[in-house]
Amino acid sequence: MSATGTNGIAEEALPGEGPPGNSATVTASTRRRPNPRLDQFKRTWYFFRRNTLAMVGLGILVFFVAAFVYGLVFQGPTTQLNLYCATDGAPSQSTCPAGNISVCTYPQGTTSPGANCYQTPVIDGIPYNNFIPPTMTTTTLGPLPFGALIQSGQVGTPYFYNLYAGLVKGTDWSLSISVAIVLTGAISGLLIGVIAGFYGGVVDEVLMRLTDIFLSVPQILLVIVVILAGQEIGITGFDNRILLMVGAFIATWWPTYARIVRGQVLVVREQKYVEAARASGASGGRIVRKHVMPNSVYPVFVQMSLDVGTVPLLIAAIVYIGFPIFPNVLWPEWGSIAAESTLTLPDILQECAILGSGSACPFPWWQLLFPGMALFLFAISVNFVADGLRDALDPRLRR
Amino acid sequence: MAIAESTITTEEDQLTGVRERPVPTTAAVRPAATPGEVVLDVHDLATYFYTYDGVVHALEGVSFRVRKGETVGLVGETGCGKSVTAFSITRLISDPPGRIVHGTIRYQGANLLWGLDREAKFKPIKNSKMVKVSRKFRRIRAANERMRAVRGRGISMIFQEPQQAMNPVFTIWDQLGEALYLHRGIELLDSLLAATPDDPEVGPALDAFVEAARPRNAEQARDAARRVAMAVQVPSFETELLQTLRQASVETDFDRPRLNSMLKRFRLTPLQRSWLRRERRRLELDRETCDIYLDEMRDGHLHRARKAAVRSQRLPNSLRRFPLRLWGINRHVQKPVKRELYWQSVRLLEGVRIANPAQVARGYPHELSGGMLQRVMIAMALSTDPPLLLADEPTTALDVTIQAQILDLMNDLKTRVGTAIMLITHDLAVIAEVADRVCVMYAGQIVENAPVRELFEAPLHPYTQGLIASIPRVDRPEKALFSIPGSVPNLIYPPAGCRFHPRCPQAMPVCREVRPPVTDEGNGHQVACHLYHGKTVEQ
Amino acid sequence: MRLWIYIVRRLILLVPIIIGVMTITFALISAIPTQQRIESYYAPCRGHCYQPWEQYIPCPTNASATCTNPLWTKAIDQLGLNYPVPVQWAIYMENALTFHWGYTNNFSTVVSNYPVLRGEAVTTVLGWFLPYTLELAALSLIIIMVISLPLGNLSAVYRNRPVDQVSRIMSFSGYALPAFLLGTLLLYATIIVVGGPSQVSPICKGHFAALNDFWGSWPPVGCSNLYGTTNLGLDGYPTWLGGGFISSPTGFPTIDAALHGQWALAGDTLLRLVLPALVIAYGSIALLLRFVRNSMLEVMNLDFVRTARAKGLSEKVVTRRHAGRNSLNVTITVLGLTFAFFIGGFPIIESVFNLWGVGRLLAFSLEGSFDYGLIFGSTLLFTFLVVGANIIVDVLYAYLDPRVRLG
Amino acid sequence: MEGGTNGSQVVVSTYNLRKYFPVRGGLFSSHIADVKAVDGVTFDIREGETVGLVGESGCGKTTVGRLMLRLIEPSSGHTYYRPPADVVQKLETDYARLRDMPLEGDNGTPESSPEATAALRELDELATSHSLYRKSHKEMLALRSKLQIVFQDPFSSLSPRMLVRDILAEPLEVHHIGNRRERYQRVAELIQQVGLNPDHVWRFPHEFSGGQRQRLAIARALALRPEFIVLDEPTSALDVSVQAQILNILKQLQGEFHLAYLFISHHLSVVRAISDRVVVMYLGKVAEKADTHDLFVRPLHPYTQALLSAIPIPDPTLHRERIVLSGDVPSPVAPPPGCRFHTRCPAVMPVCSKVEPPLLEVRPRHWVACHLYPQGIDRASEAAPTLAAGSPPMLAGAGS
Repeated sequence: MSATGTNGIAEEALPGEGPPGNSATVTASTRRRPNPRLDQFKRTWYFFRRNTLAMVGLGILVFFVAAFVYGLVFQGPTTQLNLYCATDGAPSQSTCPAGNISVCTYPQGTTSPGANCYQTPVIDGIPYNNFIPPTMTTTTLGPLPFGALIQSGQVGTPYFYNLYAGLVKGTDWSLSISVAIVLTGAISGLLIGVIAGFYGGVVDEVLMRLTDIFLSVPQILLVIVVILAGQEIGITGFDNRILLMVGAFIATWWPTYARIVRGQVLVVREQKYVEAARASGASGGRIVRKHVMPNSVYPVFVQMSLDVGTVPLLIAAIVYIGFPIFPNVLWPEWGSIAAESTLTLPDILQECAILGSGSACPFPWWQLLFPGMALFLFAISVNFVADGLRDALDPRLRR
Repeated sequence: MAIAESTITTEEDQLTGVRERPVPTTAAVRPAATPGEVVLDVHDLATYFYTYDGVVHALEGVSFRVRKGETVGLVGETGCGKSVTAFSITRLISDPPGRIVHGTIRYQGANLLWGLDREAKFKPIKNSKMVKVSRKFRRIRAANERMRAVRGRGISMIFQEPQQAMNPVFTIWDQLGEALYLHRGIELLDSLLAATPDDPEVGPALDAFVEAARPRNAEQARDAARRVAMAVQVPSFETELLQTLRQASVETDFDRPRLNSMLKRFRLTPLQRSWLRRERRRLELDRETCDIYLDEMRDGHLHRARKAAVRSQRLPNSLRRFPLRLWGINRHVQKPVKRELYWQSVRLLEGVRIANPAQVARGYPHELSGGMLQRVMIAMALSTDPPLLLADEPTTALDVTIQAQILDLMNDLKTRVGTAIMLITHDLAVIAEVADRVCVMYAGQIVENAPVRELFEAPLHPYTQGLIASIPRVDRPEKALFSIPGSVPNLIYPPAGCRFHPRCPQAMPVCREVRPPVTDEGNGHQVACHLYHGKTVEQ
Repeated sequence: MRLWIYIVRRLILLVPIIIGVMTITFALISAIPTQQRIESYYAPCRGHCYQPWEQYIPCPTNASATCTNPLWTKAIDQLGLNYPVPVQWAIYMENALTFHWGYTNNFSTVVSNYPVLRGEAVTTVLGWFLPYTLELAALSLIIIMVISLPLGNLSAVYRNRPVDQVSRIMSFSGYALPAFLLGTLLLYATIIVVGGPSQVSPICKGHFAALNDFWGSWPPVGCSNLYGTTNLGLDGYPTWLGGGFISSPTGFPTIDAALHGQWALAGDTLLRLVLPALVIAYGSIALLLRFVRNSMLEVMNLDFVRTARAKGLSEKVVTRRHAGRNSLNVTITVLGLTFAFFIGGFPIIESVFNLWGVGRLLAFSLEGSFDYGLIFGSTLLFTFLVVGANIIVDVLYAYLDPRVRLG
Repeated sequence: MEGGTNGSQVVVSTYNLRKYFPVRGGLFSSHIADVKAVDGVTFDIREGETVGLVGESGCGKTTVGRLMLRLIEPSSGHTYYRPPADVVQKLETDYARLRDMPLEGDNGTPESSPEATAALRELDELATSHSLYRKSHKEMLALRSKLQIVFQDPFSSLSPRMLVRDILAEPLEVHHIGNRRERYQRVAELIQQVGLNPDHVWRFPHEFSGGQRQRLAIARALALRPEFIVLDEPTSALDVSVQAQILNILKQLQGEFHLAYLFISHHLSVVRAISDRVVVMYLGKVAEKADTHDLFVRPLHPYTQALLSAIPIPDPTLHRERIVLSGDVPSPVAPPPGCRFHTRCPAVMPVCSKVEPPLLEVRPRHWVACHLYPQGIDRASEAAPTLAAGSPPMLAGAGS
């Protein structure tokens, strides 16, 4: 009895050099396969591995995860940004009082560093420093890449911090926020989609209208308005605001998943194996658990991995519009940093134009490049991975 | 009545609802396979699919011939390469992953696989079964373009599932008319340009038609309509008149003014006339191009100068057509063509015995049943009187009663049009009913090739024997069904030697190593099996 | 005939969606403190009313129960704030559906920057700003269709060949590149081409003031329109929407300019729209490209395409007429589904390029002290736009696919 | 009722089964019509017997199979699993009584005469105590182990993400039979019964060919040791050589476990090879019902005759005249009035379009629903006196 496919063309089999799993040589073998699911995984991994872009994406993603862990472990979740004293010489922290977050400024036009450190009030664990007089220009750029001053900040508020540290910290915030949003959204969407698709009828009708409603409101607007309303009914304080934002995002996020899952469930529900399970007396819950869910969950994985990259971009967009999601414009979240940098750039250019009067005004490219790179690389790597995942999971797309 | 008597009679001689009787004159029923002109000669055809899992050897050394007016059946199990053969002949294999690797396909002297070697390079990947294929897409595109000269006008195809084979967003007449215009466009435009709606004979003929139509005398109306059409010099006008008559619910709304308004479509405006002339030029150039392609495939070299000459005329013509294609004008100028196409499509549908063709033609594919759509497909395939028709499982998706209708129709059309048919099916019984000659395929190879009676009376190859034995018969009770053990091999790793040997009850050691040559066993019976030692047929 | 039944059915299905969307907005608005709501939803006089608002809102928010100011109680009464929630909902629905969306807030940043907006009905204000957004949307939709359809088809036809790689890069980068970043980059590129920052007028100060002299407001009169106060036309229209003309017949800047025979101006306006439209289209193109490509690949594998080839049609006709028409259906559907995403990009792009559309207005209303009337008004407007787009998509889809129309 | 083979016991019997699927449409997707998929089907299946159910696509044969397992609920009618002999007796007399009563309306509901009401009440009582469709969820669960199904498409009938082992063990798990180890032992046993290697339990379904998958589906159906299996076109997706393998396995298993089969197929030749009795359906109604040999040798209904003659025979020397039916099967939404076959029937008579022919036993153990056979016509002859005086009941005037 040979284990071959239905027709020679669609058959997938190859020992050794080919994908692991169903191989033509297994035909007469008596070899026991203790873990076929591992074989399935290996098979998926085999196809994933062949996809160069997906592997590149995975590499970048691994880097981000490493940064995430680094930010978590070495700086600790509550550690504030490393705010260095900025002088036009080498950066040093020695001039700042230890333990305090402080910003140094020096009078405009002076050649020697004044080394005046102003204490910064810390509210809610966030340094506020808007009272410091606007006297700084952005001229200092240390050596790259690490341990140096990559500065970000508004001219109007001479607020400097180490961009590198900010981005590392931002990995923590961005990743955890987007994973939280996507995970919760996907789970609730999955549940709702399964319920709607499997039970059909009025339940389906009501749930689908609900998803339509939420899909009709532009995502960004809904998030803004929800946060706004939440603020007004007294959800203030930093943690609550973040929670509110996550909640608002989830409210806009589940419909996509519900739709995908419902579509899948509608297909799976009609499959004969579901009917066979019903014929042998399986209950609705069992069918959902054992047959419907496993067979409709893969597109959700793909969509999830796509969306994880999108959340920081959306947050960035909201910050960019000028809506204060985070208590401070310089909150170390990638989107925030990126948006802020693009917002401040015109002013810097303006300042240069006024003050420099034709003299060299260094274009602060790092402000744009690094946060932008972080956002872009993360989103695109996640996209690569999602694409590779889709190809590896869906045999129809392989050729 | 005669048929009725022989079909259903009293209980005594009523057996299985089928009346068995020795065939008195086979030749009368079915033209004998007299060696006629070879329409299609396939020689040593091999088609592989280059998948991520390895190279699927879908076809390996397939050779056969189709003669004029002959029906050749290609039969075999799922995945044996029947359809791949058909698609290889018209070069419709999806590429990638599929590729014809070698072989020749001669269609009326033209080698359809000309230039195949230069289309791709194959490089085996070390330590694996994989092969790296570097395709020269420009050459493949050129080859596909050349195939236009053959597809449709030379070799037509019918597909397995008519519901899927028709474009869901276009009407039936749209799709029928498309094929018609492509291959018969020049004639159509000519007849439109030469139409004589104001001929003195038209008036009296119309009067005669109205006379015949009022009492709804079908015979007379048909004659009268034919006379009108002859007077107008557009054959499709007959269909238009008769179909309109059919649909006219009230007798009174079918009068001279209405008929005159129907004639309006032949009174062309100058713009329409110039459009028709320019379209005609375009189609002429297109036909010329196809002729050049055929010549290229026949002669085995490019006709660069001729093609350049055609190309140089194409641009000016399309520039001249351009203003007429602008939005607003295009509808006006194309109107006569569209209406003519519609009525010619209706005419074609009439030819495949569709009950209300005028209405069906306006419908969309999803509104028709499978049987109806298969008729439409047949009408489409035969609209250009092609010398060869490839029917890829034309009745598999249909019910038996509908299958009987379709097979009837195909037989009928074959005798009427004289088209050679290559019928691909997995159903030996269908083959027995309609084919003159049968090729039995197994795992990408033709194992037996014989006239149909020869094959069923004395099958030689063990596979054919098993296949015939395993068919449950409706006409006699079954003792026990025979089955061939095992299943079709994986064509990535086809068995060495004879591909059937792992399942063959009579397998010998030699079968495992040597691919059996095709031998001639007399009576036009060829077989590829080590059991037989006839004269080896040159492959 | 059946097309109409289909359309009417779709319209009926939209009713619960519209009600649902407005219920969401109502729930969110209910969270707004009474004082702000009154400021947003109650105006003693219409038009350009410069009366000080303090006149009728002397009562503090938390003391509303004992407030005896007749204006205050009148306002509460008109908003139905002392009724139970369902009645409030009904009043809100009635107001929303009859386009009584409230008035601009006197104290919001946007109004203090643009006194012309003071005390104006939200619908009127949105009406001033909407045409510009619509022009931008139309242009970017055209760009989306013009780029994604042919490119998607090409990348399916020439799979894994250079065209496909380009489209893949485009689509991946479109996913990953936030619009504001791309917009900013393009702006700088323009500055480098048009002129460096040293040429920027120093008077312009504020949001993107530095770039104002090219991408700034319309007509190009420096930056004074930005945080300035003198941008009122004679007939009450802001100058950037019709200034310089006696009348603004349609409200669409390009069309108005053309109607007045100012072809150069119309061209100039259109030119300014091209770059923002490109940026806004980019994200949607990224989404659509993959869908078009995949649906095209799927369609190209269908049997009817093979039939078309077997007929002897040339590859061009097969891909354009047979496959293209079928993949167009998918494209239209996806476009409808992602229209909310598309619309959501407007506030950002209009902010980046300093364009005066509804999105920019929304962004301004979110600055400093919020203008709730404008925020909720534009949210409602955007939602209605999405719903309207979905209707159009449904009709188009039914028109393009007879299976939907007749089935 | 039909006489049993060797007087063995009835396993499953259906009475007057109907299933109407609603068609929704119009502006408010209101209920505008019914697809009369199954419209009054009555037959029974005995121990160790195979009943073939044939008909063209869309005639409702699959729906009958699903109804008999209560995978869908019927619109009316009942199915009895192992009805006691006295119940069968009562059922038959009641249905016979109802049949003889004058009909009201076109769906065959008897007039409300006291006699009819009494019969109906008794039928209802019988149904309440015995019908499959009146069983509670719990009772049904127990019954499910006795009634199983094998589907047509071996590619969608096995969950692609489950191991063969888990697929086969699932019915056991649902019924809480044995512990994990015992279940897997049973799986190993099952897989050998259908001629597969015990190693195969470690694979996913996609690693098997069509024939092998169908074997797996059969093994799954066998897991609970059923008494009755619905075989819903089990071989129509397979090649002929493999088809024979499956048919032989089915026959062998039937002998081994004394199974009763309902073999649904559109393929008359396969049905002839495997069935003991055959039911021919057309548009939701039974056209003819007879022992296999009888039906194939002496088909009575014109539809059966046409169906038989349309089947190509793999013998080129055999020449025969076909009855080629014109046109398509009418839509089950609006089936033709009277005899449903009259639109395509070569022997159509005026009465056919008016009166629906009852299914009558015109020969011993041979039921036909056709006006051509007047020995079955009692009430119909009164309705159409022309028929009684008219042409003989041959297919006079039958054109091709």
